[in-house]
Amino acid sequence: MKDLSPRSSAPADETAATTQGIKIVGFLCNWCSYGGADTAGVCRFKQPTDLRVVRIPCTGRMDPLFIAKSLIYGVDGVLVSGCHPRDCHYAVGNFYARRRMEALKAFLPFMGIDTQRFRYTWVSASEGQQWQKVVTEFSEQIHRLGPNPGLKQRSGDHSIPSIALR
Amino acid sequence: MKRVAYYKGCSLEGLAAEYDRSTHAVCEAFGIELVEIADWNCCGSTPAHSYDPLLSAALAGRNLAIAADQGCDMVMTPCPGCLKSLKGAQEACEDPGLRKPFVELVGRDVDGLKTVSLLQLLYEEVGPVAIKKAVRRPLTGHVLIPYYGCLLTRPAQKAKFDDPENPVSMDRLLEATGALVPDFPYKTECCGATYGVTRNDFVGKLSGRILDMTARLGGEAIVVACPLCQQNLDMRQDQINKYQKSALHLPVPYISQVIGLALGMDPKELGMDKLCVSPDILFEDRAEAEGKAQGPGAAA
Amino acid sequence: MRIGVFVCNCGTNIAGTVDTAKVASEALTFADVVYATNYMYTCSEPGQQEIQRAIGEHGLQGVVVAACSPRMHEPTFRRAVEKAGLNKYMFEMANIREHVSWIGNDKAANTAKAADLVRMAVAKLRFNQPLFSSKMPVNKRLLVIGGGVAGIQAALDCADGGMDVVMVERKQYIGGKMAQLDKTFPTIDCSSCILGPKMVDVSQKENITLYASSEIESISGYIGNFTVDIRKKATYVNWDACTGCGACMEKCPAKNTPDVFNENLGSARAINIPFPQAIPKKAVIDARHCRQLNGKKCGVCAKICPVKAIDFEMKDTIVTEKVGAIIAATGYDLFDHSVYGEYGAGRYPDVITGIQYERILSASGPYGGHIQRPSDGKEPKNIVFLACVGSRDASVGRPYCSGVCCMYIAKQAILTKDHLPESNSYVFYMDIRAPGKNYDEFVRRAQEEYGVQYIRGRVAKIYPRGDRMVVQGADTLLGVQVEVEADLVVLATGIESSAGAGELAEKLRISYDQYGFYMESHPKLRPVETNTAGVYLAGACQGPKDIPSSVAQGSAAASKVQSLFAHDTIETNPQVALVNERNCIACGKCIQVCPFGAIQWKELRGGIKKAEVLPTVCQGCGVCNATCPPKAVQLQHATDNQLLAEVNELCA
Amino acid sequence: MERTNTLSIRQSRDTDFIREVEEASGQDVSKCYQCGNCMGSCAYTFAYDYPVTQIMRLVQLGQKDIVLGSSAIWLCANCQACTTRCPNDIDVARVMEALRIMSRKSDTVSLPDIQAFYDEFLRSVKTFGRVFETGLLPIYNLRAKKPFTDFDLAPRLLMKGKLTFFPALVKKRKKIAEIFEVVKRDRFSKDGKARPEPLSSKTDI
Repeated sequence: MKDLSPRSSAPADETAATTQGIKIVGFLCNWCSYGGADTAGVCRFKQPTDLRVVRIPCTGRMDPLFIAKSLIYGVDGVLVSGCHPRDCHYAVGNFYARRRMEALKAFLPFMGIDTQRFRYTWVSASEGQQWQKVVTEFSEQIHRLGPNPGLKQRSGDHSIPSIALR
Repeated sequence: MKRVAYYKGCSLEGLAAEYDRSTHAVCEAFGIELVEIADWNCCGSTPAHSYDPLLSAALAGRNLAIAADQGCDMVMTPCPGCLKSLKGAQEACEDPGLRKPFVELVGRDVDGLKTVSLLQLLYEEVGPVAIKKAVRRPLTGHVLIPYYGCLLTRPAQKAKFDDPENPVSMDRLLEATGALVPDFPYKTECCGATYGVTRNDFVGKLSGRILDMTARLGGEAIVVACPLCQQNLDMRQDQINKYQKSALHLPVPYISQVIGLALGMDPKELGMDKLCVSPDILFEDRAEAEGKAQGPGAAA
Repeated sequence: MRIGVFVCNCGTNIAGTVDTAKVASEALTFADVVYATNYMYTCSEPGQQEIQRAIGEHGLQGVVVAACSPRMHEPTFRRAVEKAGLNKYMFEMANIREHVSWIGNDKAANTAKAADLVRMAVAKLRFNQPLFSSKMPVNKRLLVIGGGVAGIQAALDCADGGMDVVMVERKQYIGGKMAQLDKTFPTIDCSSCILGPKMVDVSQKENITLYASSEIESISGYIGNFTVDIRKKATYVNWDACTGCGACMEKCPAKNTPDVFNENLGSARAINIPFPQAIPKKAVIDARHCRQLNGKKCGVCAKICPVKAIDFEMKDTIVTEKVGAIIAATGYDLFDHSVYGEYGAGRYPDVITGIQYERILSASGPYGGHIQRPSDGKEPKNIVFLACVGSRDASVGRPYCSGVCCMYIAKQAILTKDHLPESNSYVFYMDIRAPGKNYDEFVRRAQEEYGVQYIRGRVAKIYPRGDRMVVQGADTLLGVQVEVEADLVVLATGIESSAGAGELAEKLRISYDQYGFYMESHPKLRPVETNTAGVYLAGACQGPKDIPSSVAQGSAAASKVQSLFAHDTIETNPQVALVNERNCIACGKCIQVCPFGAIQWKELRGGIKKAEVLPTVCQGCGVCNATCPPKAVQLQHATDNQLLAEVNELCA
Repeated sequence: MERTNTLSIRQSRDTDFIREVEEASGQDVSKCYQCGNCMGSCAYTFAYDYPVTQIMRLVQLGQKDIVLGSSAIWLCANCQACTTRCPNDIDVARVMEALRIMSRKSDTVSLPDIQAFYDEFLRSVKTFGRVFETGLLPIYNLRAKKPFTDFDLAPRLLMKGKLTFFPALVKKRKKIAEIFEVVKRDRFSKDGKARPEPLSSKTDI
């Protein structure tokens, strides 16, 4: 099995880290928020370029570990977005997601992670303008916080076991 | 006893003295203590907010600051124009750009106070049920027209009281006195405001149609809650008659006067004699007359 | 794995703000990428051939296309790689148009972002596995929810094609709003003359099962195999026996029952058949107004009924139907104008709605087709119509155009002149929206031939003066205030989503917009499909629509169903959860959380229990995957490794 | 401002003006779709040179000179009918108020008599702390050179004892005067920056 922990060869040059290199990962459900982001694009609603989207079938698919891992390994912000409550393509997936992400939020400080680096929200496929607003606000928030040092630079430990991977 | 700061406003000191008197009388009757704001000043009215938002806010705000310092959490003013200025001061206090200079000028923030009109106070703190119970001289058989004026319930987001298009609070209070209250379509139409001085013909036109509609609906009197409306409709009624070649004779009492009358107070105590158009017609006791008229009929 | 990357220019759509050549050359540095290029229009036929050529030439085992949204062209490219011999799941898309080129103008930043997205796609692809569909039988029965003209059209089209159709209608009659209309624009056809035969067809087709006075209780299953519970509401009349003779209506003493069909103009009886042509022509007792059902002594209808159909003890019943596809055709409601205080908030009897006026105009309406005022029965001389009441008005939460009011006002004004040649009609409008075939001509006719006065301006206020209504507004073209003393005012109330649309959407698992209108799968290219396979839309439930459009969409939805039902089986989606039995600790959590009951226990030899996913039931949401403590359940094509591989590219 | 048949929209368009109006009023004027509801609601449309709907349109087009020179903005009584009924939730009365203040600043007040009345009113407030109605009217009417206006009201008001002959004085008049001075001195605009131009003496109190 391939090791997917962060590349140990990556330069850990703190001074090189500028807000230019900010990277935000967005986990978007296929049915609502991914569509909402598409709608925003079709309508040419301008947004900051820091966000990288991972398409997931449903926010119910979100394992809180995805968020924790992303932040521990130095992604600067994580945005999760799904269908509005009661409008889930799978009926209840976003209810599970909401509970899990609330729980995760409470634990992030214990992992040494600023909770402001994580946000979850509900945006439907028709809400292009809302998506633009969410992305813009969250990107600005992460820029204010600056680059995320992650766990690697605090402990120097690069060999955190990748729990979900086998 | 409910303690409420009382912002009288300039009109109630001059041309609308009877509004002041009757307000005191009615509030006292219902156990509301009016605490006059010490050394109050003019709110600045339309001239101030046509000059500068901060001037308007600071002039009105000073009064709110004093009221707050006097330990009141509610400020009542009978004048809707003053109320608009007071609410404007509170808005300025919440405005990020104006808050700092505002607080510097008046010495404190004032956004925590509740600001209400006399009508709102009577409707919400006393209410039609209590008024009905307290009525000693019911106005049964009298047809009264409720006229709210333009500012009392508008704009809705700021006034936060009653309906902006079809307010009913005064209707309910008047009904509680026993009077007949027709559906008046000009409840919130403008009376001509301050144009009595600068554009007299505007008042002739705008107040004229309000009086006409009142007469058309069989109203004996048009009841108001604003000193400016009252001046235009009452003091200038002769001018209006001249302007539109009519011969209207419609008394224009304040809501506080009408309620006071129904409570059995002395008309003089309520300043009824100060009204330009004589309100004598309201003193007729029709409850008895109606009772008599019905009596023999019922017996026969 | 040998991976090829194709970066699409999309003309200038992408290449305008992304350096696609640079993205391609950077892609060559990613692990396993052996071929990368940029291409003008990758989705075009030569573009697809280019991919197929490269697969053969370079022995590619996986393909990444960086182009538009996968919601747009993923199926296109999957077919293309499949044709070249690859499994179609050995393909990934990076969305560098909607998510990159169209939302930012900084070419350097866009290019870097596009390269990142390609790298993420490549990283995911390296964990992709070939997946294979299985086949499932299709139940060739259709459920149509809503019996308005759109639903009727869809049901008849499918029934004509030989399919079994189940129609569920909430009201006691079918025909929807169209049944209440007098005439229809732009040809002034009599509404019941053109709709009536279709309604009769529905009742007479042997392969249509109609449940009127019924609602959807619950829906389970998936495309090809839905199970639907239908609540048949208590009508207190045994419809198998009722002949629709109407004797009960004549004798019912509850005379103050609101006449809902006539929009509360006049009154009906507590037991009622709303109109003579009603389908089904069966009586229903309104439980709120029936004397007997409210504890009073009555039972007149039961005594008079010649076939003894009255049953005061009747209760709601649930029936279950199995279908393979569903068409939602639930229609619309009309805006409640009581929020307009300036128009009287509903307290003036002579200020009525457009649909009330339809009933007044109708020969079977409350006034027998004679135009008169509700207040005093007088014939009006001056009639004012107001457009956009509850349309294009953000202050009442209805910023959209209802699309039909301009036309129905013109029609009503024309009909008014026909009924009352001496009358004058005035229309207050903001813009005239008449884009249909022969629509604008129709509005012109109203003005030119029928002398209808059009005044451009929104009405400010309506109030009584004597026994007339004063309509006060502006003529913005003149820049003056105007008023009209009217005998009757008609408010063209706008279209809003049907009451309960949201609840039904949840049962159907389809989306709706902020106004409650159902979301189509694509606003242009998939206008009758929803994002839930097997559920289609027809009529105004999807957005304001007139009759021709509703009928067209009804037929369109029917054709979608017929192409689905043309197959005996459908391919299942292989992107489903799969249990790795070695890792399963049999905690049962996945079974608890699955919204579809798609996971069950499986007993191995020796009585060892393991979870097992039923691939035909699983919808692929992945809730189980996120729940499973040892991560034994993995959602195929979105496994933990695949998703983390994507994230991992950003952590570097 | 003279009405001309051709308005050179591009040349006379002042985009700074649009922005200033939006900032001062807090309203987005581009939301106006010219339905005419404000014009239909306005009790003063009969007297305006440009009905309020057209004032909104002129603001959208950046026609500063026409707007600030119009009589409409000074005849608006702030009765809130337009604001209450605007389908796009624009506070139209607030836009009119912002325009009044701007016309004062740019010295283009079209109806000096109305401004004079307001100024007289404010002078009374500045001097006494309150408005002295009996004093204000005659002084204004004198200045407006129409000394006999409302003369007919006097005897009756006298009889009713409604005319007071001495102003009621606020004790801390200095504080009131200070408010006027401070507002005049450092006028804070919404962003807290000092205003660019001081008011000319002609348009000030």
